[in-house]
Amino acid sequence: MRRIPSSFMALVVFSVVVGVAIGLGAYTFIYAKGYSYLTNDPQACANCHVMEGHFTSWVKSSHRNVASCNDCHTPHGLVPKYASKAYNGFFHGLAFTTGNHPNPIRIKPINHEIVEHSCVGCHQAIVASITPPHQDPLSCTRCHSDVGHALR
Amino acid sequence: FNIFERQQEAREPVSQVVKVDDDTVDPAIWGKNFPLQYDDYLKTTDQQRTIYGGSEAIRRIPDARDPRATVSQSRLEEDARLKTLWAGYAFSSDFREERGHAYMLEDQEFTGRQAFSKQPGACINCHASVYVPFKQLGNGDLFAGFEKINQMPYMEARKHVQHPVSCIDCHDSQTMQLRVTRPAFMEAMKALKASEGVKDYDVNKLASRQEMRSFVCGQCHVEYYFRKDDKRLIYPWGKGLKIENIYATYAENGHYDWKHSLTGAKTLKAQHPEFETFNQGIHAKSGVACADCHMPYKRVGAQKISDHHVRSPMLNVNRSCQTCHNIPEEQLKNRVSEIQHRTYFMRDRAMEAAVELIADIQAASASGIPQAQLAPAQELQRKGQFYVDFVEAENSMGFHAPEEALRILGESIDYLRQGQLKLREAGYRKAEP
Amino acid sequence: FNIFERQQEAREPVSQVVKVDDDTVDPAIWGKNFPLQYDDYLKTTDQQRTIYGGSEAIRRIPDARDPRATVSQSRLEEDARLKTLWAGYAFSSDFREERGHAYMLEDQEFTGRQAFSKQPGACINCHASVYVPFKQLGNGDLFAGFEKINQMPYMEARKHVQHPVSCIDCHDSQTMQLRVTRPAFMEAMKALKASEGVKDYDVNKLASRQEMRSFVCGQCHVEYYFRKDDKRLIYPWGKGLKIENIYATYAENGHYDWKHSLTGAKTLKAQHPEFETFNQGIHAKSGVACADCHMPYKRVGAQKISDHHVRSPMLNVNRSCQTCHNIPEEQLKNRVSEIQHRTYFMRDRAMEAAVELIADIQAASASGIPQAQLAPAQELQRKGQFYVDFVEAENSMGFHAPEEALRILGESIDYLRQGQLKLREAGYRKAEP
Ligand code: HEC
Ligand code: HEC
Ligand code: HEC
Ligand code: HEC
Ligand code: HEC
Ligand code: HEC
Ligand code: HEC
Ligand code: HEC
Ligand code: HEC
Ligand code: HEC
Ligand code: HEC
Ligand code: HEC
Ligand code: HEC
Ligand code: HEC
Ligand SMILES: [Ca+2]
Ligand SMILES: [Ca+2]
Repeated sequence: MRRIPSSFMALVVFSVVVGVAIGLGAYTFIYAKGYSYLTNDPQACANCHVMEGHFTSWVKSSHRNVASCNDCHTPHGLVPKYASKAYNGFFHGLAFTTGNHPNPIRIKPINHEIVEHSCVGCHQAIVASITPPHQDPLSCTRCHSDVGHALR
Repeated sequence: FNIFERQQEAREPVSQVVKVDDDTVDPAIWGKNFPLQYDDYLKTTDQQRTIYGGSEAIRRIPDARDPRATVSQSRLEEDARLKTLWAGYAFSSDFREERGHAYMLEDQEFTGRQAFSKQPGACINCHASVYVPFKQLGNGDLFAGFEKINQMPYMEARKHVQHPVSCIDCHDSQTMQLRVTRPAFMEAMKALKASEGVKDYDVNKLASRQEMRSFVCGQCHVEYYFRKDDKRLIYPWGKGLKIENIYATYAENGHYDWKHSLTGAKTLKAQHPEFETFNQGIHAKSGVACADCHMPYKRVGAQKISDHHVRSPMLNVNRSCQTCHNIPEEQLKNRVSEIQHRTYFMRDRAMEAAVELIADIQAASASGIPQAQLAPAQELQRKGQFYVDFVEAENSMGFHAPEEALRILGESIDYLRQGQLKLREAGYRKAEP
Repeated sequence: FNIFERQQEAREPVSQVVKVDDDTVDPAIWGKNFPLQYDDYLKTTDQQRTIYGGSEAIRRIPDARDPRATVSQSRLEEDARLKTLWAGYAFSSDFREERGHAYMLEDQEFTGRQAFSKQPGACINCHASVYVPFKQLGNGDLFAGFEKINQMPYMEARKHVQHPVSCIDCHDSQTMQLRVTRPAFMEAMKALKASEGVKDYDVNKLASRQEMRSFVCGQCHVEYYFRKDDKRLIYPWGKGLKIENIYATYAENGHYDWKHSLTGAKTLKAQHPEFETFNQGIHAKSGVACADCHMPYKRVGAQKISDHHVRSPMLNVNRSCQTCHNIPEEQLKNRVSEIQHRTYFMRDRAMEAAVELIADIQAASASGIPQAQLAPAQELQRKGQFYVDFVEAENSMGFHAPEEALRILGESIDYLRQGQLKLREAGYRKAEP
């Protein structure tokens, strides 16, 4: 059921490259608290004020007690998890520092795919009959777009 | 007890109680495997009115020709101008609000239109479970069976079918995957895609799951015509789905449904272009499908299933709309009725223009203006009337594509009024009242 | 460097550098306290075209009457039919695409319309920072000052103002809260609310913050007229904001803007009814305000500020739309242009009907049909032309309320074509071409 999207392989490769390029990224990663990505504490995400809106609306959302940021936004399984965290931690830190990102922020396709997998991960039982194997998956967020946070 | 049962359900959503195969028509048999969907499917017998939709159960006394104990309200009584628009055509004798899927076969068999003129077998295509009958008549070849039914008179074709639309018309019996079963739809999609530069489009192979959630409905909820020479059922999409594309198709092949008995114009009847209209709307453009609104998910125990009680979403706003539109039900209903009232208001203006033009052509003809000089007005009647009918026949009163509906009505008025002007250019002058 | 600065900003958003009071007109002074907003405010000098909006900077050689080195493109050149619609009225001499707020005062002072006929002082109301001048002229009484300016000739009124719309026109100087400053708007809102059964409505006391985010724009982006007897500036909302309410107001008080020079009809010019139109749209009904799209929040470091570079949202789709619509920018742009193209298409049909009716009335009159028999056609010209102008003059090409715009255009066509029919009933017949 929970197949790991093939794009994660690219992520793993990427995180190795990051390891090499870390010299450049270190500043951002440390001073911009990019390392926040490595924890599971939602407060840590809100370390960046561009994440505050998401944090405050998550606090009011139906999932506040059942899923934190990483439950939705990072893939399950240790390697992909930290690979994606390194990828996002690095790029978001960089984007934050340069201010060079769309505002409101737009989720990237690869991260969107991760979220969709998370939904099914938790709700496997209830959606079993509507997510038959061997058929295109349905996008959950097409209908449930504000479960995690309505505001941006 | 409860929780345990639910966990069972959750683990094993599909319990194959009986074997179902590609020849099983009877929904009751499929229902053994999928009792939840089947229960809802049976509920399409319900009748309840909304402002512009749903339907009202009108009691009647069954008679020899028509054994039905209830029918829907008559649209001809609600707006008598429709009889003028369709003068000389079967629709002027009986036209009712449509109701749930359960009634499709009897409503077709016993409509007053059957008494008005002999109907062709091609009608059956959208009013019954035809997949297996087509295959049988064609000795395994769906298309061949379809051709055969097309050629029969209605009452003969009727003998080959037993059920209204059934599970097998939308589902693959082994995987339960959606699939389309109507040759006319497959052909039309191929022609449509060809017009967009895609060759040899095979809808059952290439459509995405989300697309299929609309295509299964698009098999029937569409504009169609019977080709004059061979009574072949065709969906006129070869130049595109918009009204001007469809009209251009008819202009090119010269098709007309009947000769208008009051004016002699070669007129067209538009029929339920839900699929065509929906495709011009913001919902289709945002990736929303028919099933999202008309078969929304519902929770039953520990499972989510598609509500097979296909009906007006206005009877189910919470599930149909509120997952996407997080606003109060009352407000959503207001949004819909505002769109519908506005459409109705413009439809009314266009209808008025249509009956005025028809009266004028009649009077002009009576006053001795020769046919050659009536022709431009008749042409504009054909066009303007098809345009207003396209919105009138569409069953959401504008909701599926509010802007498109208003655009079409605006154009309709322009054509019809210009028709009246043409008559004046030809020397006609209205008598003093 | 960057991050450090940003964390600082987050802590202390407002720094009061200079004192600003209720008599400070100059935005540069306010700008000392709010440099971010001021910087953006200055950017309204930018000119960039979108498909139907923005504006194009056209260079010209300044001359004695008109010192401007750039103007916007001429709308009269883009569609010469407008000259026919407005024949005999100042608008037929010069009418351009509107551009940013920075230009409002000079564009008004030097428009060719000033040369065509003497313009009244009431014009100034929406083209300058008038709050302090009104107070001064009225010795502290805003309404008294407003009355005085109304009575002056334009060029005299012009001497009393210095700046285009400025901070003080929208903000309270001490709290920076939004407030409205235009007596004509306050009166009109009172009349509107009275028509809805609310007595003595005081907009500055009773409006919510979200309402104010539209009302400050509604002070100027509205349909208006000058009362014939006393040149009083009035927004015609006493019967409601919809076009039929406004038209009923004019029908009741007999107002007309000018006598059409080709047909003699007592015609009306519609002017920028953005506020009225927007209010009929789905965005207004969903609680969205002008400022949400035209002054979206932007993040500058840790602060979120309103972008005071008021302009077309099509130049700023990410901030203007994507906060609410989580779809790609390209798709959003397509949605807008589809709405606009459709509106333009119907506007075109209505314009065609309008110039045909005007030509017919002219010809009918020349052919000797007496005035009394032309009257019904003139009446329909007045109405149909006002309807098409209402959409034409509205600056979003339908976007603010797509369905309402199409409804209005559809009705417009109906009236105009019926006008042509009236002439034929009166015996007019078009000469062979
Ligand atoms: C270093 C500051 C910072 C921290 C800490 C941070 N973010 Fe972000 N985040 C950003 C910036 C800046 C962007 C915009 C990047 C872009 O669009 O290029 C962003 C974008 C995102 C996106 C969408 C963009 C994409 O690439 O798909 C998601 C999802 C996200 N963050 C989640 C999180 C989560 C979950 C956490 C905590 C585990 C977190 N963020 C912590 C700064 C931060
Ligand atoms: C229940 C699941 C869930 C939780 C918990 C959650 N999110 Fe999200 N998040 C989503 C979804 C779904 C999207 C994509 C929205 C879309 O595409 O419509 C998203 C998108 C985002 C984005 C990209 C911008 C946007 O709005 O599309 C950011 C940034 C983000 N989330 C940050 C966070 C942060 C920070 C937290 C914790 C405070 C968090 N999220 C918690 C589901 C969740
Ligand atoms: C870490 C596990 C987890 C993840 C990840 C998760 N959910 Fe949930 N979700 C839950 C739980 C547990 C509940 C029950 C909460 C309750 O009853 O209050 C729930 C409740 C819901 C509900 C019902 C409440 C509501 O908001 O309407 C919906 C719908 C839902 N989830 C959809 C989603 C979608 C869509 C995603 C992905 C974007 C998602 N969930 C991700 C655990 C999760
Ligand atoms: C976004 C939601 C939505 C989508 C998508 C949608 N519809 Fe509808 N449909 C409606 C609403 C709302 C009505 C009006 C119901 C009423 O007036 O009671 C309606 C009315 C109808 C009716 C008449 C129902 C009645 O009660 O009389 C039919 C038939 C119909 N739709 C078929 C379709 C088909 C076929 C499709 C896809 C091609 C489709 N709809 C897509 C919302 C939708
Ligand atoms: C085999 C042809 C066929 C298919 C496939 C089909 N319909 Fe229908 N539908 C009909 C007919 C025929 C009627 C009218 C029945 C009557 O009035 O007796 C109808 C009626 C309806 C109504 C009106 C119900 C009412 O109360 O007025 C709705 C809504 C509707 N269909 C939606 C859909 C949707 C959504 C789908 C796809 C999921 C679909 N239909 C698939 C033929 C079909
Ligand atoms: C392409 C599919 C299709 C074909 C072919 C078709 N129908 Fe229908 N029919 C529908 C749909 C969908 C509805 C429900 C929507 C509506 O009534 O507008 C319907 C509704 C009806 C109704 C109930 C409403 C009414 O009009 O009174 C009758 C009766 C009917 N059809 C008779 C016929 C007859 C007779 C023929 C052949 C001349 C025919 N149909 C051919 C799809 C079709
Ligand atoms: C087409 C729209 C749509 C899609 C796609 C969709 N859902 Fe839902 N979902 C609904 C609706 C409607 C309900 C409410 C059902 C009810 O109230 O009976 C619902 C209910 C739920 C619930 C149960 C809420 C409760 O009652 O506790 C969960 C959990 C959920 N959805 C998760 C998901 C997940 C995970 C996906 C993706 C696999 C998904 N949904 C896809 C429309 C959708
Ligand atoms: C008019 C078309 C139509 C007919 C007839 C129909 N279905 Fe469906 N069915 C659908 C659609 C659409 C879906 C949603 C499929 C998807 O999202 O991939 C669906 C889904 C299902 C599912 C998957 C689980 C769920 O609820 O989403 C089952 C099981 C099912 N139908 C059983 C049946 C049975 C049993 C019958 C006959 C009693 C039947 N269907 C008749 C259109 C139809
Ligand atoms: C699967 C998601 C989904 C469902 C289900 C859905 N909508 Fe929408 N609706 C949208 C989207 C997306 C838009 C486009 C605007 C936007 O991006 O917010 C929209 C737009 C609208 C609009 C504005 C369009 C206009 O013409 O003014 C109305 C009204 C509306 N929906 C009503 C409804 C109603 C009523 C229902 C239920 C019958 C419904 N919707 C079901 C997603 C949905
Ligand atoms: C939901 C977003 C939205 C809202 C709310 C909105 N507008 Fe607009 N407006 C637009 C769009 C989109 C355009 C078209 C811009 C274009 O064509 O470049 C536009 C165009 C305009 C224009 C012409 C701009 C140009 O570049 O020529 C003016 C003036 C305007 N709006 C004023 C207003 C006023 C006043 C209000 C409130 C009464 C308002 N708008 C509310 C989105 C909005
Ligand atoms: C004091 C009167 C006044 C007020 C208040 C006002 N405007 Fe304007 N606005 C104008 C005038 C006059 C112009 C045209 C200037 C020109 O063409 O020289 C204009 C032009 C515009 C344009 C066109 C810009 C372009 O590039 O074409 C937009 C958009 C606009 N205004 C939006 C707004 C919004 C939003 C508000 C409220 C936040 C607002 N206006 C408040 C008078 C006003
Ligand atoms: C009720 C407010 C208001 C009044 C009174 C007003 N204007 Fe404007 N004017 C605007 C707005 C808003 C715009 C920008 C929108 C547009 O051009 O449609 C504008 C645009 C203009 C423009 C630039 C576009 C064009 O039409 O060429 C000129 C010139 C102009 N006005 C002159 C005048 C003159 C002369 C008067 C007095 C007869 C006047 N205005 C009265 C609000 C007003
Ligand atoms: C045409 C109207 C208009 C003019 C002129 C205007 N503003 Fe604003 N301003 C607004 C609106 C609307 C808001 C949003 C207020 C709200 O949401 O309560 C705003 C908000 C602000 C805020 C609060 C913070 C923020 O950015 O949201 C400040 C500070 C401000 N303006 C300063 C100025 C200054 C300085 C000027 C003159 C250079 C000015 N404004 C001119 C309409 C205007
Ligand atoms: C503050 C929120 C908000 C903003 C900002 C906003 N919208 Fe919307 N928009 C909505 C809502 C709410 C609807 C109604 C449908 C719904 O409920 O999803 C809607 C509907 C629409 C529709 C469908 C209406 C129709 O007539 O088809 C379009 C198109 C649209 N928006 C485009 C835009 C564009 C373009 C912008 C930016 C210029 C914009 N919106 C800005 C909230 C917003
Ligand atoms: Ca019905
Ligand atoms: Ca402009």
